[in-house]
Amino acid sequence: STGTTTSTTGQAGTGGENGEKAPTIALFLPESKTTRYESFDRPLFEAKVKSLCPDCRLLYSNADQDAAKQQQQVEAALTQGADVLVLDAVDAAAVAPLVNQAKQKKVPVIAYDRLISGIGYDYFVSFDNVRVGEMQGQALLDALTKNGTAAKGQIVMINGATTDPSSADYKKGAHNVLDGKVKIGREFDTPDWSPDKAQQEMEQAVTALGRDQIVGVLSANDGMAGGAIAAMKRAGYDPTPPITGQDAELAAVQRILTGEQYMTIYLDIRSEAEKSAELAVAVGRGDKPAAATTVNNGTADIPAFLLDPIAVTADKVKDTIVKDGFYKAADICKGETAAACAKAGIS
Amino acid sequence: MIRAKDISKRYGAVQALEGVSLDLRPGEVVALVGDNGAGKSTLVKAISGVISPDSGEITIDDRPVRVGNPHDAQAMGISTVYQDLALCENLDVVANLFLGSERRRWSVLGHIRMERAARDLLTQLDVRIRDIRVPVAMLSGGQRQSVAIARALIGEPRLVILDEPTAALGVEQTAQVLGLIRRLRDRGLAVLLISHNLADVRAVSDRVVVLRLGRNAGEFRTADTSQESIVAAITGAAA
Amino acid sequence: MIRAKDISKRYGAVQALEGVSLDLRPGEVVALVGDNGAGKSTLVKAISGVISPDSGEITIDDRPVRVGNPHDAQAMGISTVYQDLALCENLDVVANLFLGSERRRWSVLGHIRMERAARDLLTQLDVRIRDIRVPVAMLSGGQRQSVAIARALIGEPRLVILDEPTAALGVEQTAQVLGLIRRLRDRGLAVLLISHNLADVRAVSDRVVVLRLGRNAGEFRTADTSQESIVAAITGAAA
Amino acid sequence: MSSTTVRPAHKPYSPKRAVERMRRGDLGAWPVVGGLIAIAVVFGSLNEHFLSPENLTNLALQMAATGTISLGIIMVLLLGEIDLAAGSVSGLCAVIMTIMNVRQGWNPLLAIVVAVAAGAAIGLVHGLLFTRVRMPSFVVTLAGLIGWQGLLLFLLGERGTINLPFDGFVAKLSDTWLPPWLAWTLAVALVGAYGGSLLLGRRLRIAADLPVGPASWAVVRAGLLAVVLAAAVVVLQADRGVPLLLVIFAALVVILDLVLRHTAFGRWMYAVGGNAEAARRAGINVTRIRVLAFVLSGSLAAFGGILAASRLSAVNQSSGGSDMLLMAIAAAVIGGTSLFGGRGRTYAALLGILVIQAITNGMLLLNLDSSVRYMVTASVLALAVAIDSLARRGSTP
Amino acid sequence: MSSTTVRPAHKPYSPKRAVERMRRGDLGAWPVVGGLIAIAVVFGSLNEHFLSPENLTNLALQMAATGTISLGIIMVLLLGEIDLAAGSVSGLCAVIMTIMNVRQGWNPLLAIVVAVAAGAAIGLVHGLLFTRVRMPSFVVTLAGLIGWQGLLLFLLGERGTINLPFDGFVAKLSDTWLPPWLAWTLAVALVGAYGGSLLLGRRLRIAADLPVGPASWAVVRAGLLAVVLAAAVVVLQADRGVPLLLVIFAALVVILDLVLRHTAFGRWMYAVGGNAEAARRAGINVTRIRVLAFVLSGSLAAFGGILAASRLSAVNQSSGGSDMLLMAIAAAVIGGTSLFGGRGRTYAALLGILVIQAITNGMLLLNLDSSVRYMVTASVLALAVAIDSLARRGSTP
Ligand SMILES: Nc1ncnc2c1ncn2[C@@H]1O[C@H](COP(=O)(O)OP(=O)(O)OP(=O)(O)O)[C@@H](O)[C@H]1O
Ligand SMILES: Nc1ncnc2c1ncn2[C@@H]1O[C@H](COP(=O)(O)OP(=O)(O)OP(=O)(O)O)[C@@H](O)[C@H]1O
Ligand SMILES: [Mg+2]
Ligand SMILES: [Mg+2]
Repeated sequence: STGTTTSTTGQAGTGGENGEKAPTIALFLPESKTTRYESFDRPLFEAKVKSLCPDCRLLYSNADQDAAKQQQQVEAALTQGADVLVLDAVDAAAVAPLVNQAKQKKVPVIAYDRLISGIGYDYFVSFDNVRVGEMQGQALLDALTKNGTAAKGQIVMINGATTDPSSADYKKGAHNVLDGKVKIGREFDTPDWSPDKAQQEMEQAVTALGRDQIVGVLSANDGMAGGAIAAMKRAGYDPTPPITGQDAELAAVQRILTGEQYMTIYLDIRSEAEKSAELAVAVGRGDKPAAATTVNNGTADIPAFLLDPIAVTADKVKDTIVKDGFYKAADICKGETAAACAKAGIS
Repeated sequence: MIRAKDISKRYGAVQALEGVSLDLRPGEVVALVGDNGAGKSTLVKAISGVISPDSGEITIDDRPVRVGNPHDAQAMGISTVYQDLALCENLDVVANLFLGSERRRWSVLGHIRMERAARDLLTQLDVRIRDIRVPVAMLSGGQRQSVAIARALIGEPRLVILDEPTAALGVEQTAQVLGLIRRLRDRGLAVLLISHNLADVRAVSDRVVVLRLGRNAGEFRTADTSQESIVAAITGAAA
Repeated sequence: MIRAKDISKRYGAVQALEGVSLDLRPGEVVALVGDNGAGKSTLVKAISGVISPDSGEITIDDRPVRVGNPHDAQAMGISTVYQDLALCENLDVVANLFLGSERRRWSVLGHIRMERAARDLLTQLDVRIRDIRVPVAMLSGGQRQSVAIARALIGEPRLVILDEPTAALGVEQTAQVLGLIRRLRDRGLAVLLISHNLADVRAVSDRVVVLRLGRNAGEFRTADTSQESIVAAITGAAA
Repeated sequence: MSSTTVRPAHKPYSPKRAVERMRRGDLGAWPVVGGLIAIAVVFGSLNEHFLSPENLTNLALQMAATGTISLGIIMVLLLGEIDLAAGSVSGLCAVIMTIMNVRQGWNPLLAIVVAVAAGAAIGLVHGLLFTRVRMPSFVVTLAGLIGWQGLLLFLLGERGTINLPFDGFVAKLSDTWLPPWLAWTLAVALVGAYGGSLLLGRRLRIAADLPVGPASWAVVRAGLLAVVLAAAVVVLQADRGVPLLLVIFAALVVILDLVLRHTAFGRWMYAVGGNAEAARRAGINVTRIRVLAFVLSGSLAAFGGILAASRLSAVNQSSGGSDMLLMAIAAAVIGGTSLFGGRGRTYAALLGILVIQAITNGMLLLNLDSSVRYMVTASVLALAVAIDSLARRGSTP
Repeated sequence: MSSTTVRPAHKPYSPKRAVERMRRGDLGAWPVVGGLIAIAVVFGSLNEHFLSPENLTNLALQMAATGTISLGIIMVLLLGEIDLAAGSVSGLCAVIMTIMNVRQGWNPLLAIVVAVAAGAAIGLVHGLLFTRVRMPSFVVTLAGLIGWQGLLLFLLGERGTINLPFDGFVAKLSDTWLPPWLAWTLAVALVGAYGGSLLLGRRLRIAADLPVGPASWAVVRAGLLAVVLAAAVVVLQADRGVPLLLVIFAALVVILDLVLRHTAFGRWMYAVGGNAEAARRAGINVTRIRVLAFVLSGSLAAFGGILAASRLSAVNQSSGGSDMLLMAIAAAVIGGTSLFGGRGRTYAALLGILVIQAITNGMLLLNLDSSVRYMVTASVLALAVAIDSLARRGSTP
């Protein structure tokens, strides 16, 4: 990729040709099957934009994990005269031609959450996916060390769908930490991130490795963690060995409090969404805010705002998720979680 | 008495029936004859509710009735052997015979009662099928025809319609069917027989109705009429 | 001369054919008769490659030939009208007539040539179909039978097999088909006719072969034999 | 599927008939059973855990939900139609049940009944669109596949996953095990009922002067059933016991089979599937049969979805999604149900799902790369059915 | 689909025939066209951009890939069989093409040819398993669906996505626009050829003493075509021009339609689909026709996959996945192809994909929640087909 860095990203300012008119901001999210996009990213982003710029027009599309559909959605947005694209790519590389199309129309592009590769563009706002995997691995490793089981047994790794590019990053991060430190007895890629499939994978791992051999589970997200926990509970584990997750689903937070799940990765989606919203409004109005850092995507250095993921274990729920208002204490502490809430000091 | 009045039916460009009427009386065998494509089968389908005619009405004992579907016709005691047979080839002989009027108690099928009755009926009709538990798809042409005829006698019909029943039958079976038609008449049923075999028609029918190009083309008392005049009516040579 | 020798065929428990032999000579009409389920259609299917018999062989001019599928049979000039017709109901009359032997040039169909030829052939057979461009599904029973018969005359057959060809036909059409059979014989073709109508059989055949329960049960020169002795052979009363 | 082969919709009545059927190549379920044995041998020799009681118990649990959905699909396939919406409906109804139970705090049984009723109502809608509006069932249920999925997402709303409490009634469904005495009583009762009905039928046939096979044959068949059941109970007792889930699924299979073979409704299903026009002319209300088949399919899908939710102790946005639908259809087809209607039995669901889940289960034990897993799954699937097809092949005339 | 309705596989030859067909309720493509107009009116009034030249151009581009796959599926549906593997095959072949072109640096045209040949080979395998081993096509292609997906993942390996250069030949395929003179020349040539063939056919029929319709009818039909083509060119020229992709897809539709209607092969396809046994008895090599249909389906799937890759300028693990297969089958069915074989035309792919993509495209413009979008898509899909079904309904006897 030598020399291609010259294709600069400097057209950011041109997005605001029609500076007087309130800009139209288009947000593209990749899927609707996990909770975060529809219930957090989108409302948080929209709320922030509305508060910063009440007249801005917002376009929203969700690609249902289909790169071709996202392509159509971007085309539709350009047709409708979008002034800024905030793009969470289904496929990191496949959207490059769309970015190209936008550049030709002088519409600035902000890569949201996932890095877009193969072309230069204006901004990148995200968490670090490899870092997520590393934090999951580290948390699991810490728990094993605490239990004194790290050397005594094996762990099971339940990765996400091979068809999802970010799952390769999580996997890589986790391996960075775990390899050589603990024996990975079984490792599965789970089609569609399906909890049902994760459950069956876990059942088979238990059968293949033996019940007392398994000392921990690295699950790439909370949904699959739920499946793995169901499998282990049915197989008679009590308590369940430490198991990781991601997304901070409500159901997972409750499990963490009751001790069924060890941790989840809480991506502070609020700051990510709000940062992007600010950026989008600014860019839409023709400004060109300076970025803290840059990320090289193989083609160009992209000005970037990188946010840190947060590992949440039972003792941290109060200070992160509850404090941020990500969930209300009342929602978390329903029914049987109430007691656990009290123990964790949440009310 | 069952009467079809002024029945018309059009299929796309083909006017299959145009104002055809037909009377059927208990204890009488009526033969319906006519050239290929004259509309005989179409008339039969209209009477037995398989198709709904474009116009015309059907009356039973002078009360107009609605024959919207084959179920209605059956409820009125009209039982039909279709030219294109209409058997379920995946079912066995017994199942086909009792289809739609299964012997059952609390909706549980009486397999044994039905098999017994089926065997009796087939023996009575002199039908030889080596194994009545195989799917109908495996029977010979004549055997299927026999099954279809036997079907029409299940239940208590008041009118039996037979569309070319003997077309595929052997000598003996044909004789049996003709004998059967006479017995049905003697039991006071109305019988409508469609056949191209004028010898058979003359042998069993009391009255002959001729269709030609979808219209009534003559009606004769069989006993008083020569074969030649029937043929003339069929071919239109009479006109 | 086409000869079927010692043909046997078993369907599950039913021995449909057991060592049946049959000779067919050019310029001769052979009638194959027998009760329902006697195995006539099965024999026809074996000769025309639709089924492969369990044992037995077929020879043409004393050379054994393999008739593995209907295509082989056609290549040898055997052309068959099946009792169960075997038409493609979604295709129109012209397409059905020429199915498998389409007139074409560089594999492009000659629609117009075929339609012309079809109209001529149907007129010659006195078949009246009001519109030959509708799918066969819309024809009457007799019209379909006529189409199937006409099909067998496309191409240049040396043996024409007709399995109950006149079953659904009107008076005139039946006469036409019988006339046609005679004309085929006069042109030097071999003809095998299956029919339950002994009057027709006697009218056109030179020789009668009787099957009974899957075996040969007699062979007669038509001219020298009374109807009664044929019936006796069919029913087994002779034995 | 060559159009010359028509196989009967019904069952052997005597050993003579069984032998005849063998001769004409209609081997019934035997080739699939052969395929299963092959799968067992191969995976069993590659991994010593495959045939362990623990794993076989897991297999039994893994079958039930998709198997139940497959049963519903068989109802529709018997008519020569298709139900693509079964997966979505199962997910949607599981979500309805969970919301009623967990969020609204309804009694779990009531919630289940309501959810199954919702499935039936959805089936009714499909059936009416198919029969009244005469839309192809493929399109109706394709629209259902998309639309009910949308409703599911809508109902789940913001939160995504909803957990079912592990010790709640619903979750317990898949974590209940028959006590040994009950398992054995059930097995004995089943064998008794089966043998008894065979002998009674034989007695009645003799009384009606109908041909019968030798009495020994009835004994042999009952004995075979006894052996199979006893083996199953022994193996499952060696682990946690006979799972309630398996009993529920097996009961559904048996009951639906009895309904199909011994009631007028069942007979009419086969008739409509074999030749709808002939059935209509026989005075059968074809519309009603068709609508009922879709209602059954919807209800069974709903129930299957509930079983799946019970096993996962949760519902989420991917409930009823992924390849559940395809697996349910494949199970029916592998078990021998014709896609062209009029042929098949409910045991197809049992055998077919056993084949599919045994493959999945074995592949996971072997811990292969997911790309390799896909390829091997496909090959084993193809092979299992090829055995069946080749066995049948000798038969066609 | 009531078994009493059999619709002809062929086309009107005269206005008289067209009127007859209308009378017997066989409205051909008209109800679908009606549905399309309804969709255009509804979405057009809800969003002013829907009918803009830019959006219609996008629509044209969005149709081509899935439409091409749908064409292949029609080939198999005509035989009354199914191809569930088309999606996976399209993805796999696109990956093969990309690897050859990008990683191995082959000439792009050669890579395309190799990839399409691979698709044909896969189709051959499916066809042979179906005809020789006599496995149901559903199972063969289901195994294909899983297995070829596995091979795709295997070939892509760790890296996942491979980009195709934007200015490379393959990517340019979907970014090339006909110059106005060429677009107009093509349109005129098409209308000329069509009108000419109509008049020539009429002349020949008169010469052969066969019945013909009035000459004015031929003129009206050619005129209609001229209006449609001119409108399309004018609208597309208002944006970027007529896309090459659309021309390729349309050419495939027209050529395959001519093959189906005017060659012996095409005739035999319909015959095998209508009654395979009758076709066999007519001496047609049924096995060969079936294998060829699967080969065609595989090749068209491969080509469709290449078009999709060209539009995306990349291939990845989900190439050919998602709902592409279902949409391709749905397009064929919505366009009027029967799932039971023997009935349908290639224009079904064009009309059906237009309906589906217009819905998707319109929904995206409206900017709704994805749960609502699913539900609305389902409703619109159902409605579009319901119009068609209700229009046909009047006809059945
Ligand atoms: N496909 C099949 N499978 C099983 N049995 C069959 C099959 N076809 C025919 N049979 C059996 O073979 C026997 C002979 O049948 P075939 O059709 O040859 O009789 P046929 O002489 O033509 O009778 P018909 O005069 O009634 O047409 C019958 O008993 C029939 O049941
Ligand atoms: N479903 C249909 N669609 C279109 N036309 C039909 C249909 N059924 C019958 N016809 C036409 O109606 C006319 C009368 O057919 P019908 O079957 O009543 O004749 P038929 O008198 O029974 O003749 P046959 O003696 O040959 O059985 C024929 O010209 C036929 O082509
Ligand atoms: Mg008739
Ligand atoms: Mg016969």
